[in-house]
Amino acid sequence: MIPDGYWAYWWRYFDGIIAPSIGATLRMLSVSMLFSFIGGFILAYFLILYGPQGLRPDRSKYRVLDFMVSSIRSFPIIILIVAISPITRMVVGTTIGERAAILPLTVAATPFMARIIENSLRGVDRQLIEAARSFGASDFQIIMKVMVKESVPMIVAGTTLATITYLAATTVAGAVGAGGLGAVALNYGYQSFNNTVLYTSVMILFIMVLIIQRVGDWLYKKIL
Amino acid sequence: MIPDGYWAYWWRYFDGIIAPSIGATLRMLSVSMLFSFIGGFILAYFLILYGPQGLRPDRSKYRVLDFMVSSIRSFPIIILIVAISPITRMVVGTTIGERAAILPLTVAATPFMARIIENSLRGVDRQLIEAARSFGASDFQIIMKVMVKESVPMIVAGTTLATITYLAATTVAGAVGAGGLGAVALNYGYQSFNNTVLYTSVMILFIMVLIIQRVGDWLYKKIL
Amino acid sequence: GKSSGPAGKNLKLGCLAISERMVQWIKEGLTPLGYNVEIVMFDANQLPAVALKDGNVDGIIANHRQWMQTFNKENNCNLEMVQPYLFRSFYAIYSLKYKKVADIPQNAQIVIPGDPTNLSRSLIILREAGLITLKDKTGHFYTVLDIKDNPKKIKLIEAEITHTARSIQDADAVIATAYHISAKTKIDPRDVVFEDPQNKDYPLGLIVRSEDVNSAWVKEAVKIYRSEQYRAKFNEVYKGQYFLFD
Amino acid sequence: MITARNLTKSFGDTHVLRGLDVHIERGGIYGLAGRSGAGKSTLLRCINGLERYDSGSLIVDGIDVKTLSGKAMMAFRKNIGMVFQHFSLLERLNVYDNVALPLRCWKYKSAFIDRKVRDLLEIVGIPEKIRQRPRELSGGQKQRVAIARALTMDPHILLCDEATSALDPKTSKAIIDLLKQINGQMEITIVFVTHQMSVIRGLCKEIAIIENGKVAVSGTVEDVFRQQPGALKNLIGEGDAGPGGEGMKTITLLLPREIAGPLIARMAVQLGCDLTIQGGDPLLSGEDPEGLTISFPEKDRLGVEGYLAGHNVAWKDADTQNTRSSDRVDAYGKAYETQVPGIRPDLL
Amino acid sequence: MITARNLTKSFGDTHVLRGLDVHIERGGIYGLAGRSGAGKSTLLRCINGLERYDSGSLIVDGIDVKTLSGKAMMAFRKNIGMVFQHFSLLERLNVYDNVALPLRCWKYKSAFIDRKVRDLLEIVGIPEKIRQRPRELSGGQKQRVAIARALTMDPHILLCDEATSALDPKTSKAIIDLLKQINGQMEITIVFVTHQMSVIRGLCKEIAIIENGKVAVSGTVEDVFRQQPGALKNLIGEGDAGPGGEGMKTITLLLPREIAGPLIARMAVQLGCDLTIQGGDPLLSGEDPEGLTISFPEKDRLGVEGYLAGHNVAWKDADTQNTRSSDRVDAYGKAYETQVPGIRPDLL
Ligand SMILES: Nc1ncnc2c1ncn2[C@@H]1O[C@H](COP(=O)(O)OP(=O)(O)OP(=O)(O)O)[C@@H](O)[C@H]1O
Ligand SMILES: Nc1ncnc2c1ncn2[C@@H]1O[C@H](COP(=O)(O)OP(=O)(O)OP(=O)(O)O)[C@@H](O)[C@H]1O
Ligand SMILES: [Mg+2]
Ligand SMILES: [Mg+2]
Repeated sequence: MIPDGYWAYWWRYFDGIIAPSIGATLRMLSVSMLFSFIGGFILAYFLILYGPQGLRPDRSKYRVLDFMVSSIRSFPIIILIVAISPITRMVVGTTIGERAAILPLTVAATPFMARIIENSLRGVDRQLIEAARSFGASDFQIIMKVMVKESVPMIVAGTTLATITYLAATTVAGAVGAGGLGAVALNYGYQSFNNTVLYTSVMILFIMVLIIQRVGDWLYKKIL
Repeated sequence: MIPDGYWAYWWRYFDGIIAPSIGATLRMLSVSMLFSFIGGFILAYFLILYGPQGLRPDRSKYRVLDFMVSSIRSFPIIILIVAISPITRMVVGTTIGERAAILPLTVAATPFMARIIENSLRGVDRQLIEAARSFGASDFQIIMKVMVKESVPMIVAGTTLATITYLAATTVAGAVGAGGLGAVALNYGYQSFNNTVLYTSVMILFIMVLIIQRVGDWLYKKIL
Repeated sequence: GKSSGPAGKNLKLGCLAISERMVQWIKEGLTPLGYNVEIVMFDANQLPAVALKDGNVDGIIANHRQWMQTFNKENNCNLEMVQPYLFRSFYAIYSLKYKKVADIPQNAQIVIPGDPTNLSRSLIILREAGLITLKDKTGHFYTVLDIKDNPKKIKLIEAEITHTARSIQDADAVIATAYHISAKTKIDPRDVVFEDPQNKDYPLGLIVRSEDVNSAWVKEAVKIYRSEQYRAKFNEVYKGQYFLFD
Repeated sequence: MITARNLTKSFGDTHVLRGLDVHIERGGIYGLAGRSGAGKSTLLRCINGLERYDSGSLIVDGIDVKTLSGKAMMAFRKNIGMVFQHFSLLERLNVYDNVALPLRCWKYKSAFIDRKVRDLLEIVGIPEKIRQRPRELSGGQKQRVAIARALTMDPHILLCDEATSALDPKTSKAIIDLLKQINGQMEITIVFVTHQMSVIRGLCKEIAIIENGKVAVSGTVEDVFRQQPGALKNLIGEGDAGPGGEGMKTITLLLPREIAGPLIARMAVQLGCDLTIQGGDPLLSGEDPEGLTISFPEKDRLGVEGYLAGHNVAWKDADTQNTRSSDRVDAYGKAYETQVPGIRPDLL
Repeated sequence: MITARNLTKSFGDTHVLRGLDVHIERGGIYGLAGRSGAGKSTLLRCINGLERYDSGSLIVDGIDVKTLSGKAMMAFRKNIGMVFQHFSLLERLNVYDNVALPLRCWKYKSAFIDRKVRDLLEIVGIPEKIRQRPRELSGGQKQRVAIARALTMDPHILLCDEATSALDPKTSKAIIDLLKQINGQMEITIVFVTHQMSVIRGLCKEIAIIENGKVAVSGTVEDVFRQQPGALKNLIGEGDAGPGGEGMKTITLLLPREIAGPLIARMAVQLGCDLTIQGGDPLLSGEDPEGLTISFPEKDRLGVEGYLAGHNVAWKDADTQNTRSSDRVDAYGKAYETQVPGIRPDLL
């Protein structure tokens, strides 16, 4: 079935184009997820602190945060890339390439992570918060030692979800010359009428999704 | 500051291009979210039923479902559009325009919703499930009347998150000529270097995000 | 067309962001003749062509002829670009830092469009500029895999086509169209480092299914875009960015 | 009705049930007691199949619970109500909907549901909380909702896990009367786990005390409390100072049998208490044991002591080996002579 | 230590506290009782500021709770331990970490924490469960973890919301002894909400009964149980059959005062019980009431009745108005003549 030389042909693309893009994808994804987790966590902390049913409700502060989060989320990611390019240039020194893609990806993923973590924290039983209050825990301690502790499985599941979502989003990073599997699938595969590249990269994306999901599920189960 | 005739210029774009795309966005978003909610719900039902800590754990069935969900999620949405275009043609009769965009959007959002709902349902206290078992509730009833009931706030919050995520994703609908605000921002704004259109559409997207978030929060609070 | 065939004088014309105005003017010309024209805008990729092939639209102004021919081969279809062609774009190497190709240093970063035809075209530009040499083409397009020598060890960055112009500040040089350069930067589009010698080989125009080439509406459309009025409008809007065929 | 044979159940290394045997008759009210962590809740959860047991057999209503699954299990559970130790109410449903839930799952008519739910809430005494969410209820109110929910399906078997622990005495008594009543009217078998001895005595006919994963003692409540086996002492502690201090007291009257016998008989009638004559005290004398050893419920101790003091009778406490009521009594046989005049025949 | 004045608290339309006054002394063990839903938990939660009250004042340790916030509130709460009715343990922490949590929040050294936690778990009797998660514990074990957690900070005030309701009598007694001991050693003020009268009697010095959002009765435990006010009856029900049946019993001896007086005195000594002479029964006669009305703790009823029966004395029950011990007694004054011979002077 498979014509002679197909594997050589396949290998040529795999080795030259797909393989390097796997690394690029993994680097972009892991770095941007790491930073957006941290950023999202901090935002979620304050959303939970000042939120309407929060520990120290503060309408105006919550409004500001909510506004920030919502406004970033309203940018289609490709447009976000352009909108923050002056900042990207300041921070990273360039607006092209892998490193320049990480900042907008992080910025886009941060409010998403913030909502994911906020939603998880909101699910914590209020009686536990009261119990912590009863022995004089500070708001910081209540969030960190009670709410976060109790919702770790939820946060893990949410982070798994977010990671897979942003794996697909790294495709957009191709726009700023960052490469990545999604961009390869799009440019070298789909647009070049090259099904070999297209399906190989989608297959690799699929394997990545599976691995992320499995790792997430394993962590969830282990941690539960 | 603002040059003479700017508002006339602005109005020309707004009236001719942006305003119609608001309707398109809302239609695509609401229809695809509705269907993906239904689809996601059904998938989540079976994920929870057959999942490792589920009501009737079944490794092989769960594998199949997990596989389906993960595989769809591994497609960058633009590639998904192409991959399912034969199906789109069969179902919708065309592969371009608003109606043709809804199917791939729905397909892309369904596994996302499935995970969101699955994660929410997983958070339900096992003691409640036991209580339902104790009076002879069926698995279907346990999921519908206990787990879903108890996690409605979580599901509402998750759906809010998903809706905002897919509001941005309707941008991709531009690829199949479906219009929408994201596509306007991208094509008339970004690609045409027209900042007026770009920021006007982003502003409208932002207002939509705010409204979705507010409605979601209000529902959450009301329902809690 | 199948359902909304031109016989019924209902037309759907596809365009991209860059060609929207051109199609709009055609629409304005066809409407008084009793045609009911709907414009569908696509993102830049092969979907307009697919839509045309499938009969979902009746004509597009989106891709250049070279690409269309590849598309025809890949999809076993017969799209045809109506002659005379409408316009051509202007590709060149631009830079804020360097005036001549020879100035481009070792290890320079050059941003090029990442979509396959423009990537292929850019590689040829670079070859013509003497920066690289290429092997024989293996597929439809040249890819970075086809680079044979790269004496200056130039680093090619494949970006989205509009982003090449946007990133001119950050790169040593970019390959972009005059359209993008003049829209995004203050550079005079004629102020090039190296002009693409193939510019004339990439005509753009109205693409239709081959069976429609001689249909009445196409004839009307050609008449419209060849009219002085149309050309005047075109030159006013796209002056120095796109060039009409005479 | 419910028969467990050699039932075992472990959670990992924790061997909770280690060969438990118990037999619960249809229509009885059966008390289960045992130290905290003894496995009472686990046993209840095995009975309605919420927990799988490891080995042995557990036959409920003629069916081995282990063999059930799917629809059969659901139908089986339909007839078994359970009040959970932690109430397990749905946070997002109000009281009405919580109680109605089992009925809704079994697709009863809504008019029927409405009447049933309102009746039950009336009975458990919280009709005014009908629209409240569990979070707005006090602990006892939640417990009453849980009780109402367990009763909705008119179960044949009712499993109560400390179902009155959060209730004040009066409410608790009302619930117990209710359980007694439905037990009497409808032949419901009730298994009642509790730490409150007074509840066991007031409600149950039979009782089992679980110790080390086995039934250490079982039998009728009177027998168990009369015999006061070691397991009971382990449960309620030595002495009678403990909360709900209960148990049996054994004393020997320091009187010749011919006098002691009628005195005891008379005392039993006059005090209306459950005296058991155990015979002569083997410790007291050699060949011909004199005196009579009696035992009676701890709660009647003061009555008996009062009666004996009133008759100037000396006695000996079996637990403490102290003699009472006469300073001069040092050995049996010398004491009673001084006592006999104190016992006027007309008082016997 | 804790003084509430005219405290009110509503949840929407539910007026829970309606002008409650209570004063709790430093170093005392104060019992709070009341029907289910009376507002006991709400009062406790007001005391440590978990719930804001609507009006009135609540002074704890000289500070009005309402004025506290932020750091001051935290420092205030540090000294107040609370055992929640629902335990409120963190599901994802094991027993050790749950108990250690308050100490960790207050940044104690880990060696100190380790010793403290292990000691406390030893004391509450679940050292072997140290690595278990709450879901793997029985109800009583969870409650003990909650107790241990409340004690970690060596609080000055300990608020216990039904802290022994899930425990077997022996464990319960051990916990009560522990509380008594730390109360004695460290002058901790303990407020103990419970439905178990035996716990109140065994543990508390003073008690308040909450009814209709107010303190209906308060005072020392002996006084309250002796006087048996209406609030107590409301709580534990009429009669004595109820669980933990407690209270005071009042009867009138149908004897001339000159005989009744010495008989009562003698009886009190012999039974070792707390008899109170209330005087003549105003209902019995007109000008010169004869006979003596006495009251005594419910628990001594059988002893008294036995003693009286032993002496062939007739009496009248204040609650039921029945006369006892003599069929022929139809009116006071005619009955006692037949009784007097039964009361031998040497027995008085
Ligand atoms: N899921 C579990 N995993 C591990 N151990 C468990 C689990 N469930 C219960 N146990 C252990 O089994 C033993 C019995 O628990 P069970 O709940 O049956 O006790 P119980 O008799 O009801 O006690 P209590 O009176 O305190 O409620 C306890 O030691 C408990 O720690
Ligand atoms: N958050 C709330 N919203 C509305 N009502 C409430 C809320 N919390 C408590 N209540 C009501 O306040 C009353 C007092 O509740 P509380 O928990 O203080 O009772 P309690 O005396 O502790 O009763 P129990 O002995 O049953 O625990 C109850 O009627 C309860 O329904
Ligand atoms: Mg239990
Ligand atoms: Mg309470």
